[in-house]
Amino acid sequence: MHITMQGIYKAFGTNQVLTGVDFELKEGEVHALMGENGAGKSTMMNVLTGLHSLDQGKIFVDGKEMYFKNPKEAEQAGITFIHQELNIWPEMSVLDNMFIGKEPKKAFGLVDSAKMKSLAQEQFARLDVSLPLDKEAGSCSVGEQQMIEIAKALLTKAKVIIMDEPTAALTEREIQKLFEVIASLKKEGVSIVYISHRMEEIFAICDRITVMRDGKTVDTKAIPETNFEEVVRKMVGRELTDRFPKRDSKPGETVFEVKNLTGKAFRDVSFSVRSGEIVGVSGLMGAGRTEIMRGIFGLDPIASGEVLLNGKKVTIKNANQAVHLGIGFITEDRKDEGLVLDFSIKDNIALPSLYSFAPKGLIQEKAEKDFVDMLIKRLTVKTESAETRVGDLSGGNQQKVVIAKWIGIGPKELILDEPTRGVDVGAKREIYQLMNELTNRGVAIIMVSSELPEVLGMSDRILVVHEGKIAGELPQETATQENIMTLATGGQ
Amino acid sequence: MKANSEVLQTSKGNLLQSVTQKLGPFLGLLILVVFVSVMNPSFLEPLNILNLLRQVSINALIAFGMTFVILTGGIDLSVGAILALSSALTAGMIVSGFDPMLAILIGCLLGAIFGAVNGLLITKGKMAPFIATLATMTLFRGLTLVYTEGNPITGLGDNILFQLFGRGYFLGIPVPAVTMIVTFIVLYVLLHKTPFGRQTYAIGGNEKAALISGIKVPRVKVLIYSLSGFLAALSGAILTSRLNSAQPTAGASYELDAIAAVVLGGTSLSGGKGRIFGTMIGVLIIGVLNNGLNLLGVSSFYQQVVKGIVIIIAVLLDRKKSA
Amino acid sequence: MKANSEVLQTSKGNLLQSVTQKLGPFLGLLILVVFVSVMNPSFLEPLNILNLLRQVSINALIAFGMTFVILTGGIDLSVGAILALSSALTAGMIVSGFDPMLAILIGCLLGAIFGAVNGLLITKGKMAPFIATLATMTLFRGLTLVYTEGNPITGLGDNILFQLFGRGYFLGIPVPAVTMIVTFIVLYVLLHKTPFGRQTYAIGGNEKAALISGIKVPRVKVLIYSLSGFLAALSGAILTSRLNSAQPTAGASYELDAIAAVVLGGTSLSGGKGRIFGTMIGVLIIGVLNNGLNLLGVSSFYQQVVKGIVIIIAVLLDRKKSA
Amino acid sequence: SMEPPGWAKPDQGEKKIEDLKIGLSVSTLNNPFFVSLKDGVVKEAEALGIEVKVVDAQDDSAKQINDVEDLIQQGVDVLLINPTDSAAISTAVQSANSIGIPVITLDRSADKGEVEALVASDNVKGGEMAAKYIVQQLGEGALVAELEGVPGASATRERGKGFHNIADEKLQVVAKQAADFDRTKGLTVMENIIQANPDIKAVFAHNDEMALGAIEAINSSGKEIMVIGFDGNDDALKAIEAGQLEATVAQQPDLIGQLAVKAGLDVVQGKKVEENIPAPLKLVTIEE
Ligand SMILES: Nc1ncnc2c1ncn2[C@@H]1O[C@H](COP(=O)(O)OP(=O)(O)OP(=O)(O)O)[C@@H](O)[C@H]1O
Ligand SMILES: Nc1ncnc2c1ncn2[C@@H]1O[C@H](COP(=O)(O)OP(=O)(O)OP(=O)(O)O)[C@@H](O)[C@H]1O
Ligand SMILES: [Mg+2]
Ligand SMILES: [Mg+2]
Repeated sequence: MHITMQGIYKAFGTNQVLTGVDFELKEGEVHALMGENGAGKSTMMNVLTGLHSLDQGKIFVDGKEMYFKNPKEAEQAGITFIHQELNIWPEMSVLDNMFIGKEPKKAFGLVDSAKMKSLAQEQFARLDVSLPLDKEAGSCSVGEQQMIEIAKALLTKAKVIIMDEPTAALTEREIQKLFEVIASLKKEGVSIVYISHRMEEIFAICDRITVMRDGKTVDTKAIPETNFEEVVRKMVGRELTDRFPKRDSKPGETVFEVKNLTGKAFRDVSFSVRSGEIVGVSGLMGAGRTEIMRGIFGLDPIASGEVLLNGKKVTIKNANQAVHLGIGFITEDRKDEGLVLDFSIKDNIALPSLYSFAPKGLIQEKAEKDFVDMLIKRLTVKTESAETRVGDLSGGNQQKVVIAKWIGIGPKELILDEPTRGVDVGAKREIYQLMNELTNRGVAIIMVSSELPEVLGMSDRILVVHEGKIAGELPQETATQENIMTLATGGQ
Repeated sequence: MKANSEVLQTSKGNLLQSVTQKLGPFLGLLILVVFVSVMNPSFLEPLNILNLLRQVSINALIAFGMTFVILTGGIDLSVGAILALSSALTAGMIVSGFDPMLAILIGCLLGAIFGAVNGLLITKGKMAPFIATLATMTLFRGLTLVYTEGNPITGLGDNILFQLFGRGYFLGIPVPAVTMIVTFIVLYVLLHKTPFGRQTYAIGGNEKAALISGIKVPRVKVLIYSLSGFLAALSGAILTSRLNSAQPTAGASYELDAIAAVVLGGTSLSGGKGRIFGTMIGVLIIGVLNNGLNLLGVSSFYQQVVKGIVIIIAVLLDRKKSA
Repeated sequence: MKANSEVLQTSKGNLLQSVTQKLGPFLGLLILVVFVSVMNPSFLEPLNILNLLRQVSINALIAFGMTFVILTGGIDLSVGAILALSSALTAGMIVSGFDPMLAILIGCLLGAIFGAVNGLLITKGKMAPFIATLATMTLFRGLTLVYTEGNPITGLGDNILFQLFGRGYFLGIPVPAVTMIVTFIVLYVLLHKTPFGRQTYAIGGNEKAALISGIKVPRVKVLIYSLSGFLAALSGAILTSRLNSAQPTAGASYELDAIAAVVLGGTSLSGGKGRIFGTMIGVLIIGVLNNGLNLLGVSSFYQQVVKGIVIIIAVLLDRKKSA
Repeated sequence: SMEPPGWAKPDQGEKKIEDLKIGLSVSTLNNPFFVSLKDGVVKEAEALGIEVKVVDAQDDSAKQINDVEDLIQQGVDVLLINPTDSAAISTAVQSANSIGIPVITLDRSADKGEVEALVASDNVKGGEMAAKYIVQQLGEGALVAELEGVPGASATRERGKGFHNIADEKLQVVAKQAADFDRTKGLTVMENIIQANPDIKAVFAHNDEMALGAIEAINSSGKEIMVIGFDGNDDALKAIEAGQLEATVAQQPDLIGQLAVKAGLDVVQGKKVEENIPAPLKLVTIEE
């Protein structure tokens, strides 16, 4: 299938998002789409597949002018979209999730469950996923959910598959598997639009790349004819020197320590973090890293073990206690757990430190506003005012608001779970810089991340989690992708 | 967005939980039945069981429709009012000479139309189901009073089919109970074996995702509210036949009994989760409670106290965890 | 998880929308007032306005509490029953010789405790607010009947303060209206100027995020349901004084009027969004409607029809878009 | 203060008889009995060429007080109130008194305040009539059941009281359940009562609606149980003719309405009226 989009315009209310983008997808190619958060990548694909109507512009499919009225129509025509935001029904089984809206039918319009099972198994085998089909999707980890979505897309026998950040929640092994599948799809003549913020991936699997900025196409090039620096420059409109800013903080005393922590999904976890140190936590999808952090923060019950802060034993039974002790937790899913999307930036940032603005019971709005404005400035959140609704910000800026909110409590210890998931290169670098700034001021940081380059680039020490246990610890100097992966997969 | 703290934790003992979740309401019913029959053995007499089945059939039909509505994450407060309005209109048609069975059919279709009004207010009008059906409840009740002028409609003649419809027996089983069972089977298949049923769950589980997956969400919703209206009207027809008249105030607060039955049956008010079989159990729990408390001669004042407490205990046992 | 199709689209004319959203309910009220006074100028007579203020005060107090509850994404169906129960207990205390004002105070505290029961069922018991308060509604109603044996409690003596409480005037304004205005101011500050208010919104906006931000979600919720119970009991005390007796069936379906007022005031039933000022407007809309329709001599049957339609139109105009 | 401020009081001008306005506040219009009562008032007033304003409290005492205020606001010259509850209406009567509008109550009394006249049939007596009739038909000691109205409603209390005055001594009341004046509930509650007490011989229902529901239950149980209702509405009379309902304590709601209008007119014209104006009650059986 061959698709051309010409001069596409799209506005949401007064927000002009697409201002004349052009895009061309050839048959059997893997076409990368890159751009900063909010550049309009997802929107453009939503316009193509009929989820949003376009204001202006033309779309040609195989040379014929064609506009889809809704995603279903696009899918019937052979265009499948794996959305950035997972479309999961948490209460339904994995199997049901894969067939909603396209159930195979048998006599009398009844659903053919047997056929569903065999079709699903076929795709899972192809992706090397071993998930029970009757498991509730909501109890799968984000990564597993992503694999369900990919399998679901493969079921449609599409001629074009759009993948919007498919690897954001995946770890190395799944990513490799996905790349194999993409390669075989390509051989079958399927075209793929690949949206990602991860440079390595783009250069590993794509044939051509289109870079967008501020709702316009900046350039389209064949991958061999361009390079990392050029792409970044075109995306952010300026030169970005190094991806990972230099760390020069000197770790001090041990601030934070856990001993023999055991919970539902992890056992015997012990580690410590010193002031000014960044400890990276790596592991495979579903290894239990998030669960450990939730346990520490008092969100999940702990069976045994202890937590020490500044050498003193503390009990954390709920998030409130954790916050009072000066621990901050930036969760992996900012929309679901990190932000009140309908709140303004100000209200979100002030949320965990509300009482400090209300010494006499009433909130002192001036003090609150000054404080928030200061944080917005320091974290360079791109916004017109502190009153902007957080839900209207781009992903990177939302992430900065979450971080600002926790900086606001004056933390001794910050837990960052996937801090740069879905964040563009520019914003990513700013977040790294922030982390450095924090450690320079003595904050201890635990950074859970599935992006190996990030773990390697930012951590002072690396813990590797395998099946709920700490499989090993690597100092920054000797850590490599290979030895992390060995530990993560249970090897020695 | 709504979520209880428990969503943040993970389920302890998944297996145990899934077993109690499936058997929970059933166990509750069993305990209740054993208790009532020990206290008053006449509870188990065949005639009482048949009575019980006939008594629950009205709430059952309404609760079946409510199950679909609640599965989509909605609620329908207007069912009692639809019951009254369609029952009055049906009776009016019979009095003015329509064939009673035809009148019932038309009445049910009118019920479906009233339900569709709810559906349209919710989908096209983007009103919250609670407030949309609260408003139409007031509206339909008002229309019923206007139409009947506050008087019951009587003189429905002696068409035997019509009388059988609410009062007769078929193969020894009360006809309303037969209607209930047939409806249950049809709806069970619809909910669990057809794409429509899956779409119902999908809308309740994640409406945005359902929309993206190409489900015609507004259409499905309108159909579901129509179904709810249809079933309310059907139970209204049974009531009309049983009472041999249409009462202007019929069905008052039936919506609450139906909702209670659905929830007792383990269906989550936040949508996407639940089973119509559970609703049947929930209906029976409420029916046994009403029937049993009367049999035990519990004063009507204490009946309400007991009912409130039983609902609380049953739901707590079932550990419903939806917001 | 719940989301309407509109979430996928964006709001056209954000500014226009935010203006109509703030003024919407107020405009509705204005149109209604102008219409009624043109049809019957006696509507605007001072005595009628004073009457109106007194008439709305009961619904207003309940609706204020309901605003907090709904902002957290919950609902409280038991307010009418709490009103009846605490009013009966208060009257019982007065009859048995307590100082009436002390009895009112204790009654309100009991109301808060009943509310706390709701809050605990919802937080500790993890019950859905709808079903928890539906069950306690039945329970509290039953307890009221048990306590009063179905009889109104009379013989409340002639303590002048007690009589003034529901029937008197203060500086020419009916005392219930004064109570309402003072309560409004206190709650306005609580909701918009204190951490507690902000936390209320946060819980309704995203409960998980609120929890992770260190908000003691269960505690805030229990307090809010207690507040709702307290205010229901307070309005019960006003009613007791107005009726010079406690009625066992008092407050029936007051919850629905209160919810309607909150929604008419622009607060979203899915939580996190809304204002208590809007609720005041919503209360006035319903009050003007009741008072105006009586003044215009509309028959009570048609009154319900009109009320249903006005609610639908008002909400549609306000384009509430919550599921 | 207990009085509205002076500036807010309406001025009361003198009026001619033709310009009189009657205000009627009914407890509920969802019940044929009160519909007839209202019709009685409206017809009588029409015949006299007087305007009537009707408001319906929907069985809510608080709403009724508001309704009365609204009627006063419309400048009615006499108030006919059919209270939802005798105690609860007192303050409304008092506020009418304070403005000088005469009040006549229908069907139920008011505990406090000045009422010119009460037009009512005696519910307590009616309950006694029903019990006596059962004793007369079945002899002393017969097993009977009682279907009560809405718990707490005054008709429930008074009819029950009258019934028990006699029945407690001469009959055995083995079952007593609320069916809320509702035909549907009358049906299901009766089914359950029969199940629990198969030997009952008679049932007294606090109104005809419940009695008619009970008859449906009795018919399908195949038992012989005598049903006595209360009110005497059209359906009940038809059922008596058909031999299904044994008897009903018939009230004459339209007559109550007529009498009230007459009394109201008399009061306004300064004539004296009886404090208690009885509307005859009579036991209707198949013989009559
Ligand atoms: N439904 C919507 N309503 C209003 N604004 C929207 C909507 N969807 C997207 N936007 C806005 O459009 C802009 C582009 O968003 P889009 O999601 O297309 O960016 P993106 O390039 O995919 O970014 P990311 O890398 O963060 O996914 C953003 O400013 C966003 O806030
Ligand atoms: N809500 C839940 N209910 C039940 N099981 C869960 C839930 N969330 C996660 N799990 C399971 O717990 C295990 C650990 O998941 P966790 O999210 O901690 O992994 P992770 O290492 O953080 O991986 P990811 O990169 O996917 O976030 C997985 O097997 C997952 O399926
Ligand atoms: Mg995107
Ligand atoms: Mg994780």
